[in-house]
Amino acid sequence: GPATGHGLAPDMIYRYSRQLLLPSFGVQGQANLLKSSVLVIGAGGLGSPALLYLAACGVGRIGIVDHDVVELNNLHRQIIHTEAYIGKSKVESAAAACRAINSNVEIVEHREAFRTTNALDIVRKYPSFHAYKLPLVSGAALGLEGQLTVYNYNGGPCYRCLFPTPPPTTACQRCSDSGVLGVVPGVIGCLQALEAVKIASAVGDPLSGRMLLFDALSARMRIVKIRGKSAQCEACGDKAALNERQFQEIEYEIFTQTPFSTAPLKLNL
Amino acid sequence: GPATGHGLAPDMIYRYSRQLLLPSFGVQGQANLLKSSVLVIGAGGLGSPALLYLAACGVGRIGIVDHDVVELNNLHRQIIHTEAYIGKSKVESAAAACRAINSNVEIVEHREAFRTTNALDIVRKYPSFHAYKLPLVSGAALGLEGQLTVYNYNGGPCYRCLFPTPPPTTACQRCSDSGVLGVVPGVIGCLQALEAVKIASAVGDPLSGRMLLFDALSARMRIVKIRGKSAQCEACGDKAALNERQFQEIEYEIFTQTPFSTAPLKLNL
Amino acid sequence: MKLTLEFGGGLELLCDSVKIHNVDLEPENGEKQLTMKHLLSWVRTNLIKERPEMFMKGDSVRPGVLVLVNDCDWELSGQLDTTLEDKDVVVFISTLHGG
Amino acid sequence: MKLTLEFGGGLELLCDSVKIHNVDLEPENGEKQLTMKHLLSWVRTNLIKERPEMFMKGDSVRPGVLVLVNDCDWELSGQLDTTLEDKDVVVFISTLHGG
Ligand SMILES: [Zn+2]
Ligand SMILES: [Zn+2]
Repeated sequence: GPATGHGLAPDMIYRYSRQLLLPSFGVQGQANLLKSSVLVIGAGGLGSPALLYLAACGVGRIGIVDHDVVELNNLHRQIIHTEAYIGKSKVESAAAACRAINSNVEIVEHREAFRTTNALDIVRKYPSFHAYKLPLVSGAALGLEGQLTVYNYNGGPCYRCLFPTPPPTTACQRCSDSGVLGVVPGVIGCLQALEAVKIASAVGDPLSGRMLLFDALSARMRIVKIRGKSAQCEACGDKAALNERQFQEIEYEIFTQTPFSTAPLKLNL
Repeated sequence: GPATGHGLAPDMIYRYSRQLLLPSFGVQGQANLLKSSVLVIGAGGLGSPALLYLAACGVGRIGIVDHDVVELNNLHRQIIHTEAYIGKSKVESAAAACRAINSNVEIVEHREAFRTTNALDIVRKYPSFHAYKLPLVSGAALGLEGQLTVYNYNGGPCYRCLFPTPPPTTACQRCSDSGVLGVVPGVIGCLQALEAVKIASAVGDPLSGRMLLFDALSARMRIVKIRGKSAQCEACGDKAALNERQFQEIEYEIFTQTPFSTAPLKLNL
Repeated sequence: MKLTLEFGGGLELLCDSVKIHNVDLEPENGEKQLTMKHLLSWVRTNLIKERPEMFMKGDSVRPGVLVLVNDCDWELSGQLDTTLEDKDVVVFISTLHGG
Repeated sequence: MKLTLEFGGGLELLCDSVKIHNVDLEPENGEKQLTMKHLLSWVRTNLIKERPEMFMKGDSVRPGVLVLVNDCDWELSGQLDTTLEDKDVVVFISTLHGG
């Protein structure tokens, strides 16, 4: 059969048949996906659709990091959580939803905030981890706008290549403090899942060196070309001490009080 | 308080607080949404995210039309359904998921196919129905591509303005027959929900007279300008007999074996 | 005249599954301008490798195919009479259904 | 020289919540070309109505603001030295975080 050597059991062949039928994805893409691990940071507005789609389409192992509990005012946009989970851990709620969709996926629960102090510990739990090769699918949704790009992918820029100087903290609104229309993070979270799937399955051209800008009110969507990797980058450039600095980017985001939201990190590509 | 006269109970003010905070959406947008009705045709790949977001963000009344039962090979993309519902009605499954997210929303279940013979009967169950003013958010996702536009909106074109002659049935692949990557209908379904929310809340510029074309593999997204309403259109033009022909568009889609997927119809705008 | 031609919605399957074609072509003998009518017949001869009836009907595209010149429906620029300029982008896309 | 200036990611709040500005401006006295440096100072004077420190720092934009000239990062065209042409589209966007 077409799955020979790829280790796809008959029920998996049936479950993923619509993806196996795709000439440009097919058995190899699905097999890559089933072997991949993705870490999702935040089970909120972006993480909700991203986690549902990553679990549904067959990522092998999904880590979920979040320290929050579900609140009623999350439910207008965080569609992975139900009223029954109000007051309970977001990670517990999201893990249950992923397992209900796909009992074949391994879900790893990290009920803690993703901070400088534990980032390495969390990521080291994943085998075959190479920090300096860790693609980061970075998305954001606030008000009626969304943004999306992929960092650290195959020679592309890292976050600090793009932003060598930290933005002032006053410039960093967060949707927990300000408004956001429910479905805007839905659009960006789905696009994040798509980019993670493309990286994990080694199919297609990820959105590296490009950024998607989405304006919901006017229904405008533009994809722009951004700068490439900088040889002078303190985090990833020629002179950067990778061993010590591999998590500077993460520290950096924590430093600016703006943790990256859904950040599927592809390990063991 | 800011909600005076809009009938928002305190728990609704808390639930929707992040949307109420948005200056361009606010209390009026939310109040419009809570009074609106949306009919979603198909609880499949596009309907799954669309229904979850429409329920979550506070559409007052949501109808769901589908005659299928949940199958294992739906689950890679139809994220509203869980393994526990395999073999059960998709409408039953989707309605339960919507109610679990938001018990304030009225869900109307139509466990039947949307056909010429019952289309009027289904839609007439909604009060204040004006067929000839029915905006249609039309989306499609197949393989690694998606398309989206809004028909019948505020003087914009209808489906038949754009396609006066039916396409040959051989040209109409369907994702149940061919492949589709799970998260591609996710992106389009979220965008459909967004357009329905904009129409229902009377906020923003819907994607009428424009079409979004999405290519997942290359991460390209373009919004193109399409033709406007045609005075010669058999369905909506000056000489069209509206009373008899108001559902020609629907017949038309059924005729070509390509039922429109998620089609939130905004009633009583 | 350099043009970018793009095929989508399944039409790329008629041209060896290649979505983007960068081509260079000139007006027909005796004509000053290159029209969409000429481009369609050139595409049919040079790019379409199978099932041409899925691309054209008569001297235009088959029903269900949208034609976009620089991101605008060709209905707005004169359909077959649309004149093309250097660096124009022409998209042929078959409309999808379902999901 | 006609330019389209767009503000996003919250920067529009500094210009009366208007996202798109169609403007017409000429090079400074004695200069032949209009540069991004001149445009920035023109924007600060003419469009920014409040909190200019959220838009500029020194003679450039503040950290965290992306500048795009015709959909390309201005880093690729020379930043402040980028020269502008008629009908160019310049986007100023503050990067968002969270969701
Ligand atoms: Zn770097
Ligand atoms: Zn019409």
